[in-house]
Amino acid sequence: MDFDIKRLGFTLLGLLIVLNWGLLMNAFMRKIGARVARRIGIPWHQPWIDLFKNYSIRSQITHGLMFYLGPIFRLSGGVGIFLFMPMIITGDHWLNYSFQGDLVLIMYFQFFGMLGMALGAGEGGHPYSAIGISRGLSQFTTIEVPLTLAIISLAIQYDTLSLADIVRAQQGGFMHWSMWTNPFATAAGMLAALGTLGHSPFNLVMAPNEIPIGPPTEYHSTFLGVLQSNGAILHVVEAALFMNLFFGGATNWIEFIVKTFLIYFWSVFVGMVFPRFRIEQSVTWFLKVPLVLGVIAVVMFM
Amino acid sequence: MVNPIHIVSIALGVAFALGFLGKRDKLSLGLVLSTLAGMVAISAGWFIHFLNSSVEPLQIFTGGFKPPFAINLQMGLAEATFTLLINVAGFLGAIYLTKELLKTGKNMMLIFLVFILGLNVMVMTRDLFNLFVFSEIQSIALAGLIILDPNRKSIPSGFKYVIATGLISSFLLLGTVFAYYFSGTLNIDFISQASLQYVKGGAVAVFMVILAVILELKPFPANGWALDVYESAHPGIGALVSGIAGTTSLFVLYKLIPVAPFISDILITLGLVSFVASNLLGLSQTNPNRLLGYSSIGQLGLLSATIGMQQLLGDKFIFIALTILISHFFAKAGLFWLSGIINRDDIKDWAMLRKKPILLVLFGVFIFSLIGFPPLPSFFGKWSLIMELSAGNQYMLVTSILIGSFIEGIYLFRWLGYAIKLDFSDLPEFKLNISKFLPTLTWGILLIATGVVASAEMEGLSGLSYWPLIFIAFIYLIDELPIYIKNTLSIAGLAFYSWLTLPELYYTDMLRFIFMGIFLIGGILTLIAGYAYKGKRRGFYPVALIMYAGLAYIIQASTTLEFFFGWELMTAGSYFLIIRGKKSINHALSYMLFSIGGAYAILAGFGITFAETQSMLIASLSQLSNMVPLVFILLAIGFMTKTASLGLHIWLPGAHAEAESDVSPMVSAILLKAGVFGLLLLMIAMGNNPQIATIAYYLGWLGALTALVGNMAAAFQEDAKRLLAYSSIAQLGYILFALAMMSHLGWLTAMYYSINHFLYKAILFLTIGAVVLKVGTHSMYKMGGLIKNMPLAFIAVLIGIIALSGVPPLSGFGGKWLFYNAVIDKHWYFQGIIVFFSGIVAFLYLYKLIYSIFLGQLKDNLRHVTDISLWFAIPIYILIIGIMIISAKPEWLLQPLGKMISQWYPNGALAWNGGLATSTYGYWNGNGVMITIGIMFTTILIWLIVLSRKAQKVKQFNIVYAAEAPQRPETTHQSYNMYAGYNKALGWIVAPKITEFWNMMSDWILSLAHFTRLIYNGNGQRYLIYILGYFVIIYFLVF
Amino acid sequence: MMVDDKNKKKFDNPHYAKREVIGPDGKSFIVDPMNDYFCDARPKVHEPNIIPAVEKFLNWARSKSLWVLGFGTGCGSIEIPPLITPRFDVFRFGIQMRPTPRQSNVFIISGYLSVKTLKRVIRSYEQMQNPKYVLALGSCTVNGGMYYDSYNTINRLDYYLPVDVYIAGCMPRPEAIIAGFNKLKELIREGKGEGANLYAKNFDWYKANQKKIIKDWNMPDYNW
Amino acid sequence: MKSLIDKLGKTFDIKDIVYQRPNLAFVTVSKEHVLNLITNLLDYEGFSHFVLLSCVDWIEDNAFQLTYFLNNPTLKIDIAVRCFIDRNNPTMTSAHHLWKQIATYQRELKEMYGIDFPGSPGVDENFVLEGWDNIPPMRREFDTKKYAEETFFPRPRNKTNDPKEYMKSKMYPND
Amino acid sequence: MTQYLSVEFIAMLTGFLLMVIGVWGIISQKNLLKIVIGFSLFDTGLNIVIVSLSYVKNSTAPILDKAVEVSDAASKIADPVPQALVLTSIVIGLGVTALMLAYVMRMFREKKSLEINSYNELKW
Repeated sequence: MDFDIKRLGFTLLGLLIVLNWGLLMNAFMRKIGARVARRIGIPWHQPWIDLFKNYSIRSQITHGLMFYLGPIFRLSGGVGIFLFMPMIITGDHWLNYSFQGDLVLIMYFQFFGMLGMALGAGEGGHPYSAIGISRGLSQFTTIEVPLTLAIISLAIQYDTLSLADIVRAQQGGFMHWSMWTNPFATAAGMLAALGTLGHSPFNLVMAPNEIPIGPPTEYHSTFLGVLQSNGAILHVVEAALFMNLFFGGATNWIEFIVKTFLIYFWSVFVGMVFPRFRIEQSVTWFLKVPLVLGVIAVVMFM
Repeated sequence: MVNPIHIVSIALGVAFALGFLGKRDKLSLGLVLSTLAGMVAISAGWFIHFLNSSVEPLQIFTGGFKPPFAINLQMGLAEATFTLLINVAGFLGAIYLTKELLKTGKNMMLIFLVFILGLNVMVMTRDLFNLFVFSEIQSIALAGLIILDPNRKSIPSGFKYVIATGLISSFLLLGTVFAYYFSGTLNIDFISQASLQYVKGGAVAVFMVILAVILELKPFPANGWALDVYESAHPGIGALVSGIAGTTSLFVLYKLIPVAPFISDILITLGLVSFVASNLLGLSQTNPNRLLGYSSIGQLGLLSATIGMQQLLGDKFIFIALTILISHFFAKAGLFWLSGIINRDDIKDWAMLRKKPILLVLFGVFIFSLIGFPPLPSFFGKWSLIMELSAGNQYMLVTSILIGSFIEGIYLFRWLGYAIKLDFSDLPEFKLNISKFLPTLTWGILLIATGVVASAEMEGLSGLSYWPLIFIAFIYLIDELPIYIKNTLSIAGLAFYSWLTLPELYYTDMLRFIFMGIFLIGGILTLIAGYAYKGKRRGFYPVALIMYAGLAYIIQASTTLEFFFGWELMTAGSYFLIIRGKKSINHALSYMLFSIGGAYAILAGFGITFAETQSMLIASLSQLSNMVPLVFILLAIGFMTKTASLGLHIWLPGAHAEAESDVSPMVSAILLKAGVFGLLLLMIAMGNNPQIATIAYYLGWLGALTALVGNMAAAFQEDAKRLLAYSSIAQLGYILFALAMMSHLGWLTAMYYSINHFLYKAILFLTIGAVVLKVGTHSMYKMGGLIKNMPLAFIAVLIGIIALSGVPPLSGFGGKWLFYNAVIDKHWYFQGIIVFFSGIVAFLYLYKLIYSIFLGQLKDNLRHVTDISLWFAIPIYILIIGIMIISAKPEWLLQPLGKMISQWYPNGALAWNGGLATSTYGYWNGNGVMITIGIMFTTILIWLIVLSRKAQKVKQFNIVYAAEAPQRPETTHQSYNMYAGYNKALGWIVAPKITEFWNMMSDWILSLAHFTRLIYNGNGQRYLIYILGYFVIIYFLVF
Repeated sequence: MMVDDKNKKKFDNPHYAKREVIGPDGKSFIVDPMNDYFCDARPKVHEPNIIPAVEKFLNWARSKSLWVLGFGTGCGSIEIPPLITPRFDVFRFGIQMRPTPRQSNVFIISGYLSVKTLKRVIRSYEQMQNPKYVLALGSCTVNGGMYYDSYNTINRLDYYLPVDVYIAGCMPRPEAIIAGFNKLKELIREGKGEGANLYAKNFDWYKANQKKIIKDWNMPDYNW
Repeated sequence: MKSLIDKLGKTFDIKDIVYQRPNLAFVTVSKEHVLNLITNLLDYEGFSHFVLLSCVDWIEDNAFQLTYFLNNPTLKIDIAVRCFIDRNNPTMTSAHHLWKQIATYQRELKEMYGIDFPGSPGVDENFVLEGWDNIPPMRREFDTKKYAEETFFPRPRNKTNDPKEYMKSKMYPND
Repeated sequence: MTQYLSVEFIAMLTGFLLMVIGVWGIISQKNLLKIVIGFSLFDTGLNIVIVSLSYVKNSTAPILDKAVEVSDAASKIADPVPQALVLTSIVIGLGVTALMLAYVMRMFREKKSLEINSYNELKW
């Protein structure tokens, strides 16, 4: 692998943009939530302040090595997905390191962070962490079913598993997007997105009221800061994944921001309306309508 | 050469002389023994004589006339063989009965001598009436011998015996007389020349004769009298009845077949009915002698059926009949003798054998001989039998023989399991009498020796070297030495064999190289862990090496016989490995039953192949044109019993979970690959056939469902090893799925998975096994928080689960990537979805595994546990290095694999550009991903260390616990029933329907057995009615 | 009536008593939960950042991001939920509720504290990370309020925990609480919100006061 | 109600009958007969619901008064059985075999008044107080103010005002 | 018709009749001794059948002396072989019967019962 300083520079810049956009997007979403509840809500810069605050906490405790490594795995997972995902399709600058692996790599790299985080939280020894993780893993198994169906449908449609190629195939106008050319896959994928982005009704993992915020119960200060940074990046990157798959990707940062915002807003919007599912409800939910949509999507292109 | 008539004369002379000896019992016994020895010598002399030269049989004319005017005896190779068998058995039987004979005095010795004499004459005579006379003499003598051990039971059973045989011989006499009436002669040869079956009335006469002989063979259901004798008589007598009297009757039957050739067809039916039904009845027996009686009757049924098949089997008839007969002869007598040594009324008490381990070994040899495992003679006999029958398209016969053998396997292995596993501390000590032990031992040795001789007779077995088996025998002989010597020798043996075979295979056959590598290198690595054990570990190394030898034979086999030989050897070895586990008696039994069933399916498949191609080469599978789907299904089922595909998987979890710590990886990571190898061979050979595509399609579905159910079930386990066992089932489901795709990428995936599964499952099983050794429990919820005590084990498990789950950057991801590409390439989307879904379900159990054991709360009693043994850590870390290499440089593995698979599937290969693999759909750079992730991970790690380097290290109860503190680690560790919600949602998928199905099957069979055996109500009269009824029914069936 | 020995209650938690257990290798050993299961290190004083400008910036961030531990200790906790309703909406000021003390900075002692609750309060306070602030609500925390003569309710909170802001009233209305938060923010920005360091500095004094009334002290001296 | 009391009066020595409401009566029996009476009420009169067990400290009479409050859910009537026990030797027979939940009341009384109920499950365990090592706090000889002043670091008061005087001076300074 | 009235036919018929009676006795009688008697009858019947087979009308005993010349022996004498056989058969039948009676004796000594139904402990 040739070392390419220019690519590294652009990638880091992209990471910075994504991080800040993620924080801002989080603020927007919470603001929207507040407005729905007829509150004013947080100031738009609150996420940055929280991040600074958390990094500025003076004391930390650690439960052991894996506890320490957990957030690192988590952030590596988030950043890794970013690295292997093309952000802006035009030109070569914002494709990051997507030439090293395709869609399958991204799909499975999601687990890197989850697994590391689960291990770290597990070493914390808190029963709530384990409960949260068991719920998260349970839910994730079925979320992946419609998502995989949608992806396979796209792979058949575009005859490739390369994300960049999928995006390129959608260029050339609004009507070329998978959303129009493959509406069932889009529907299945976007329903799966509800689960992936982890808002209500699929937020049983964190469930602040019954198992105080689930896996990260024991995480605080800098560890929490790392997790927050990851959350910001991951939300954008996952929205970008759906954008690339179904909504024609992005040709510039403005388009990127608008599209990721709307995709993320979709999950927030649903979350505002629906209460939280119980675990067996959320597990089986993905095996109902989204599964059928995914099957139709695959059958259409078989 | 001594005239064979002197066998009769000296026996008679001594018998009369005994009367003059008065009370001198010891002298009498000496005389009897030397007489028997003399008889042995005479028959042995003739045996050697006939063996060396193809001379005409000797005819002896008593009274100087030729037949039909006088009785004539014949001494040919067959007669010499049988008299030799009879006399040797008689001699050893007398030695065995020394004590009893001395106690009862010289009258009994006289009777014993007369009994042997009668049998000898029955073999030699060519005169029908003479046959009747000596069979009566023999029965009367036997009736006397039955009360050698006079107890309340033996007397009534003797009475039943006398009236039943009396009735039967009356038929014989009647038939004889009428045969004489119609043919004017009593000589068998003349009668057969007279073709009485075409004479009205003559047919009835010979029918009566032949049926009387058949009835002497105790066919089901007219055999209640014989069973009682088996049960009640002294086992030494039982051995004679079952071993030599039965053998003699068989020979007589063989001799008389020309007289009534029309009986052959019905004889096959009668024999097989007897075979299947007796074995079925054996299922519900607990008395060892009666059980052996049922088994005897079954074997006699099989043998008489074989005699009936004389025409079908052609040249092979003698070989087949003789090998099966000899197996029966030695094994049954040996088992009866063992029963006499133990002298217990319940087969569960046979655990007593373990007090004298050599007896257990003999027991095992006898049992394996009855079932037909290599290298014992009946293996070759059954193989040839099936081959020849298939060649004659006698599939019904093949099926019923296999079913009967399978049922026989059920109770024999149940019995063996009892002997090996049940607690024997309550059972009394017993003294091993040399006079009882010597005959048994001789029989065991002779059995193995005849097996070796038989193997030399087989065609298609030339490729196998016996050196590994000799090496194993040597390891067995030094079983008393400490463990490190045996372990080192075993490793050296495997290493030597690897050195011998692997380099050569690398250049000639990549496929075999890879599997040989998995088997042998894997064997070496798992054996290294054996150094961690203390003491002698008796019996472990021979059986482990037998398994490895079997695996190596499978790889090296070029003919189906060699393959099957290796397959059965491996099954036997792994059975003993599995049964060594603590609670594995039932699991080992179910493993064995599935294995036997699978092996018989394979046997049938090979048989059909042989029938068409007349070739034993494995390659001949590809030349098959008829019945391809049937052969494919049979063989696939056989192999899938080893890969534990859904439906055939129920033996696996228990067997793997209860096995010893270093045995689990052997049977999971290594043994299961034998099934994969078999499937690969099968598909390579038959894959081109268009009829296979449909079957492969269903196999694909089966693989996908296996993966789903296996993973789902693993998520709900509380036992760490059981969890891994279910995981193995699922992983083998992936492999089956990938194989069934029958495309380049599919097979690449399968091969990649096979190697990877070997690596990580060996790591996981070894590590968990080592942890289990340290913490003393399998239950995960009883562990927890061990990361601080066992960092080495934790890292190993971490690497193992990352590799298994398919998370980049470790090697498992390669498998997933290949899978996606293969599935899309093959258009198997929905099966693919199930496989991916199950792949994600795998996260559930993987997390549960690592969390419940290493994370969470450390328990009180495990606070001072230390890290896993170094001897386990060494192979584990070698395997980890392997995983790391494959992860960083996947092209080193995938490129040669791709090249190999291109032989069969040239289309759809991956394109390589350095480390970047490109398929039709996607691309993947394992090397680059590894570096990228490594750099990123390190950067973030450094950043966090800079930020929180001063973090306070706290202990396990320093957690936020709703303003309280935890009270006990046990109540704080969230592990038991971890996925309760998931179970509620999707647990129905893993409801144990399949286990229920098999349980229902076994219940049915057992109740059928119980129901059928009610016909033996103990009333002697009823048994006579059965005899008459049998006679009448067969009469109407024949005429 | 004096308490005789027979009636004297055992204060030790039986789960934390030393016990003999048998390991898997058959050797028995003693487990002392208080030492083996809990970290007993003393709290450290964490000095502010040596660069004043940085510390000023960080204090500003801290004051703008006050995460409140959701732990209602007394009747005053009923006044806290209104804070997050549309009417008062403290999110505007960077104040939000956190369910775990690990991630919280502000501990609102909402009203009277029984001795029994005080023990839990101390544990939760010590599990919070430095810097941390205490907001004492209602007259009960000032001088015991209407429970000044109760045998089971403390009078002054500042003997047990370093209090940053007292908010008087029985109970104070949400507006008063917001005012208290504003005061707290001022203090933090001025660099005076060093309660955690104060607690670490005067650890022995606080501990002595706490132990004086908590008779069954069955936890380590500092709950990490 | 009255008929019931009369009926009971034939068997038990009932004193001080108070008809509080049409469906509530207080009766007093001697310490020894309490258990017999409430067993009778439970077994024959249908008072299946145990409501509460409370105690009053009559320090002047040197006695504790225990009240067993029972309810008959079918007739919807209540009866409260009282008894006096010696304050110097406060021991009472446990009734946990009749209703399990009585054990909890008895534990409370043990903690708050020091009344012992031998054999009652968990009677010696903490009920509300943790680590209380003084005399039981609900006994009237326990001076709670003194205890609080000694224990809880009372904040020194700057100035005390009598509310009546203070308000008067504030609102009607001229009077 | 005449053939059915011949001696050998009547002998054979008698023999078979005795055999049938014997078998009936063996399978229907519950008394051990009666079973043995049944067997004995069966045996006797069998022997009569054998003898009847060798009967040749108007022939002499198979003894080669002055009365029968060697040359026409085949046509003059009865078949000697079944006679030899029947002797052996009788001896053997006697032996078997004796053995049975010995067994019956021991069984009776054991249980004081001659009922065959009381000797069915061994079953299944």
